[in-house]
Amino acid sequence: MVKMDVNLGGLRMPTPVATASGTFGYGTEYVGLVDYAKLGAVTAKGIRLDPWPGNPMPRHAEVVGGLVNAIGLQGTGVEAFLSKTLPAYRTVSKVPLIANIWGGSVEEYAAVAARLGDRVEAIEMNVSCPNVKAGGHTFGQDPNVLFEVVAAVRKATARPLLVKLAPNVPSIVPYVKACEDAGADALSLINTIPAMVIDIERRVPVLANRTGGLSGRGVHPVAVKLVYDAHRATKLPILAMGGVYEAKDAIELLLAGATAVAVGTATFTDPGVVAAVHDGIVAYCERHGFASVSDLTGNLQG
Amino acid sequence: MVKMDVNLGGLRMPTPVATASGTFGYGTEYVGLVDYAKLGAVTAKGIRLDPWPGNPMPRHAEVVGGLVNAIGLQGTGVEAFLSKTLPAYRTVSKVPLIANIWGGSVEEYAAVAARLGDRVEAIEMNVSCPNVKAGGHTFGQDPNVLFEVVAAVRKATARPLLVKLAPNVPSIVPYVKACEDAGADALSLINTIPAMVIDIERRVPVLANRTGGLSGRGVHPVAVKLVYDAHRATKLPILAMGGVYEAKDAIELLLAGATAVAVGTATFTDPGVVAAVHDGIVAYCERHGFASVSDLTGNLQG
Amino acid sequence: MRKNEQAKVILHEDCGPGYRLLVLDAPQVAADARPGQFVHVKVPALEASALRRPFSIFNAEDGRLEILYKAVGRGTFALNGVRPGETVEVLGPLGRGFPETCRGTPLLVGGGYGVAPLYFLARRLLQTPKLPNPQTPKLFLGGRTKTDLLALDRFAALGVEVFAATNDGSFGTKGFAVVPLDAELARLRAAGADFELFTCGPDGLLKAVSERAVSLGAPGWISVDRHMVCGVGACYACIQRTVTGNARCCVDGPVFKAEELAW
Amino acid sequence: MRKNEQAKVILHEDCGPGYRLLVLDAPQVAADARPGQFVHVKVPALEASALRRPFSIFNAEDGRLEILYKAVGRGTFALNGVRPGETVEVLGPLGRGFPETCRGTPLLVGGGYGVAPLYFLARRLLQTPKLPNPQTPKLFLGGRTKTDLLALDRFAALGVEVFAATNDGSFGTKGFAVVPLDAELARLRAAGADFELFTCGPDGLLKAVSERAVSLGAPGWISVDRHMVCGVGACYACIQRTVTGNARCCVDGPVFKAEELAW
Ligand SMILES: Cc1cc2nc3c(=O)[nH]c(=O)nc-3n(C[C@H](O)[C@H](O)[C@H](O)COP(=O)(O)OP(=O)(O)OC[C@H]3O[C@@H](n4cnc5c(N)ncnc54)[C@H](O)[C@@H]3O)c2cc1C
Ligand SMILES: Cc1cc2nc3c(=O)[nH]c(=O)nc-3n(C[C@H](O)[C@H](O)[C@H](O)COP(=O)(O)OP(=O)(O)OC[C@H]3O[C@@H](n4cnc5c(N)ncnc54)[C@H](O)[C@@H]3O)c2cc1C
Ligand SMILES: Cc1cc2nc3c(=O)[nH]c(=O)nc-3n(C[C@H](O)[C@H](O)[C@H](O)COP(=O)(O)O)c2cc1C
Ligand SMILES: Cc1cc2nc3c(=O)[nH]c(=O)nc-3n(C[C@H](O)[C@H](O)[C@H](O)COP(=O)(O)O)c2cc1C
Ligand code: FES
Ligand code: FES
Repeated sequence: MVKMDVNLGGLRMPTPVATASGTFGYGTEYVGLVDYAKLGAVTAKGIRLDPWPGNPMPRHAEVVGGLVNAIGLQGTGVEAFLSKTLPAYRTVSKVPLIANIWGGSVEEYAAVAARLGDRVEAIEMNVSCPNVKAGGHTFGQDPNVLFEVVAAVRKATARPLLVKLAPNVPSIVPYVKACEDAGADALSLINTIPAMVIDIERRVPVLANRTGGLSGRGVHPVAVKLVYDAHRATKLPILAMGGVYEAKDAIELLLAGATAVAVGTATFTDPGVVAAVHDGIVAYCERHGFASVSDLTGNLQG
Repeated sequence: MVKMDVNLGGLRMPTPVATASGTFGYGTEYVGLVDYAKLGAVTAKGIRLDPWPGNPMPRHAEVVGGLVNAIGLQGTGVEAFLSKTLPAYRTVSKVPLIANIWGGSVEEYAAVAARLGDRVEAIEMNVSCPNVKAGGHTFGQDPNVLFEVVAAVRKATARPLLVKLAPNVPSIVPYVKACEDAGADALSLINTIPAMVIDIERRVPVLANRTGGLSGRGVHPVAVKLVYDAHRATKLPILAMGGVYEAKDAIELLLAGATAVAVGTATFTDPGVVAAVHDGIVAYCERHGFASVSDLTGNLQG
Repeated sequence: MRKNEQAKVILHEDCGPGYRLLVLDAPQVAADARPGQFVHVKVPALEASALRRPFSIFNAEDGRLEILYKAVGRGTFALNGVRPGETVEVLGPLGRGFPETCRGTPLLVGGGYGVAPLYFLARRLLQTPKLPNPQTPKLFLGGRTKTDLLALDRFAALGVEVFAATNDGSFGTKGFAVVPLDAELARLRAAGADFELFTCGPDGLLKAVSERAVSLGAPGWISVDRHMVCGVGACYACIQRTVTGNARCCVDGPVFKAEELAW
Repeated sequence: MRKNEQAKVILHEDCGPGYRLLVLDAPQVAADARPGQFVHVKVPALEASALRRPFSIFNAEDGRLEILYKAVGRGTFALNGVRPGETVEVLGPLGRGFPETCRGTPLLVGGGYGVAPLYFLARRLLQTPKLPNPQTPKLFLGGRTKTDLLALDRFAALGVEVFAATNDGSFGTKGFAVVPLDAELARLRAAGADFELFTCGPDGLLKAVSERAVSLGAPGWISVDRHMVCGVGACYACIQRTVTGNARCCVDGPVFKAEELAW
């Protein structure tokens, strides 16, 4: 019997396998298709204070080895989330829920977190969205801005606080430090990589938003590198995601330094990935004589 | 007849298709396998002042949709390059040669460029290598450092000067501006994306260097996005590379804003890619009624 | 209940240039299938991480699931290579389909492969025992040319009257499917008869039919075709604008009421 | 001249558990092939962007190219599925092979699939008309167990004497190939006879043979197996350390002189 539960900065996960925000709706959509008994946490789709319509269509383009999306954070506002979406989730699942939040200003982030109170098991901040007040740069782009927004949310919530970082940085270390200094409990790595697909026959970007974010199989080696770098720079636990399609991918991320992993894009093609990843981790631990999955975290030789 | 020659910041390329540095040796290795008549430029493997042994083995790992490499810039020094490698290249090819240079200090960059004089048709600076004097950060990581090193090389050479930028930045714009201000003639985009592969059975990184750079099919949408962003920020012409495997990929990069494209990793699997890309661009221009390939540059609708 | 079923290919045959009929042994999915719903298919020949492709249920009968499709891109061309005996993973039935009852004459309007869900609908409408004023459905089918008019024999076998239209006039009326439709609408209105509109096809056709439903005050059931990712409502890729905001085609549709749609 | 040839599969058969023989119709590559050289194979079943895989030329004769390989990973398992009649793209012949002349007795030392280039070498050594002191080669072949000893019949047909060794003692001497080799070396030295060493196999074997060549002052030709990317000297992925620095296995090797190698 491998001990599969992990502690992700105060969030008790029964297994180290979560779903990634934006790829699992609000947690009810895959009921009957995904084995919830194998899940350690569900991360809900991003919400802000008010409902948000998202981008025009088309919102996605398939590329070899992945997906480029510009959904544009369509989502229910926090009130509808608390009154409808969340209760609906609780009726179908006992799995801890991580709310993924975003906003156009530091104040909005804090307000959403405060409003959620203790109704969710943890809060994940998506800082890869434009800071409306600061001229459109994303919050996650500048370590100082990142510190500010994380510190504000930290004050607004007592729940375990995860910060989800963007992969397109020269070094992840200053961002990790900013999160640490601002009182985050854990890191989520990685968000999608900025990308673009052009329809050469019509000579237009395929996505209505022109650019989007790359996820899926192809980003996996990039995720492993960033988790490795982040883990060496901090004691904060890491929820790792990016191209997890099979147990091997998840185990790489754990060995690189993650405490838990999330499955995202892979579920679209195969809802069975969550269970296969879970079972594959158990089998790996048994085969290699690890009593607990947390023994894998950062456990590289030499 | 489509006019295929382009002017890349003073470098006259007979076709818009080049080879990417590090994937085509010093230009002689693929003779007989690649159709040189379809090439607009050959970019040689990186050189510095002295010979450099590169990293220990293993130096590569195959991943789905790409390759992670940590060759570590093994290369002949500039003297051997001038006395042996370059003359050997001239005996087999009339295609313009771009020397790819790097160094451990600003002074070394300038010295290599000065030593090359007018023996090569252009110089491409690889700024994704550690700045020994400035504590190991890469030159390309900080726009100020980038400005400094580009300005120094600019003073040292009268040849067309390309700066090759790293993709892992929150925004390419400050780096583009630094190159512009420092007097670069063109940009090369993109270098590999930092990545890592772990052998989960042995629990070690596959690469002796632990981490490496991701190239190949999977990075293509990331390259398109960065070329698009860079082109909107500058009038400098762009040599674009990153996952070009077929004409469609090259045309995407041209439409995103590139003046020319380079084929890298694809040649390893199929040396015929260069010719197929060239011919495919010609066919596309004919089909869409473009008299010149330069009409494609940045030519998106709306 | 929707299922992710490993379905064996029973038959895979051409039905006109570019079109193919795929018959699967998929008892679980077929059992609950309703007209207008779709299945999300993992194309075996694509790389394992490629997205699924959605297809209307053309027919579901005796544990068999039929799909009628057109090869238009990477996924459908790859699907062409699947052989009888091989296994295809199908997730379904998904989405909200057509109602299976109708007040008055069911007028089915299809374009190209949009005919697919209409055949299954016609069958069900004819089977429903307690239809008020039961009427045999009529089909108004459009296509570019004769060979784009699919499954005519299958409709004939049901006794459904078909009004065909082709852009090039190679079969039926020359023009769009709305040409014969408008004639029928005029006739029904003159007679004061009830009818409902059910449609699937390209956006232009859907708009034309929606306009008619709304302006004539008749129920209009519009099946919208949007590129999908998850197929289950989780990703928000497949948006259709409606009067109440952005809806997801895969779970809020693919069938919408005409008056709900905002184009 | 090396070529990138579309080669039709003539035969693809098992030769012991895990090992297979692939025979290709590749007249251009076969024409110039020399023993110890290799071909870089595009495995058709892998995705189009997958890297090639290098294999020694086991034999080249009458326009046919033979490869003897072991399935160890993604590429070789995928190669297993290639059927006669299908086409495989082979780039070659590549690299520097063995010399085709030998002073004294050629002693061939192989481990596992490392035997592959030695068969072609043995054939050529026997064919070379003006060998000084021509001698029939002797083969010292090691493997984990009996079924890892490949192509014994082919060597027998050439009249090559084989000294086998297996780790488990299931065939020949129990132990490594160097056990029978050392006995032969002692015999030859006692007789004052000339010999040269030619070897291919795992690094441990190569080191052992190199050491013997260097210490005995006899020519040692060592074929090194390094993971490759380009196969033509362009990428610097396939490094072997030598006394003069980092060499590329694919163009500076795969065969190196024993005294050049730095392990
Ligand atoms: C509910 C539903 C039911 C369907 N039923 C049927 C059916 O019964 N029969 C049938 O033949 N087809 C049906 N389709 C359409 C079918 O799903 C598509 O034809 C198929 O997915 C195309 O896949 P492909 O890989 O061959 O083409 P792709 O390569 O994916 O592209 C096909 C075309 O769509 C364009 N395209 C690709 N991605 C996007 C995007 N994100 N946004 C906009 N355009 C894009 C491409 O440029 C190309 O022109 C249905 C679709 C839906 C949503
Ligand atoms: C010159 C030469 C001649 C050869 N001749 C033969 C021959 O005649 N017959 C034959 O059977 N084989 C031969 N090989 C070996 C053959 O090329 C490999 O077995 C094959 O490439 C394995 O491919 P794969 O996809 O099956 O395995 P892979 O999945 O690539 O891996 C095979 C093994 O190598 C490891 N590996 C993968 N990548 C690397 C890397 N970058 N660095 C270090 N280890 C790595 C893996 O972990 C695994 O253990 C030769 C190799 C060379 C260089
Ligand atoms: C369609 C889609 C929507 C996403 N929406 C969000 C989101 O709302 N908030 C967020 O933090 N990340 C979002 N992501 C990013 C994922 O959570 C995840 O970080 C990323 O896709 C990498 O993991 P993967 O390769 O397994 O998908 C989204 C990804 C996809 C593909
Ligand atoms: C094996 C290998 C070696 C490389 N060496 C260099 C180098 O020496 N200098 C450099 O600027 N870029 C180097 N690159 C980066 C490529 O020139 C190119 O920017 C990158 O691979 C993206 O293009 P691709 O996807 O077509 O390969 C190397 C890439 C590979 C795969
Ligand atoms: S396809 Fe994912 S929500 Fe509809
Ligand atoms: S494999 Fe590229 S240099 Fe040898």
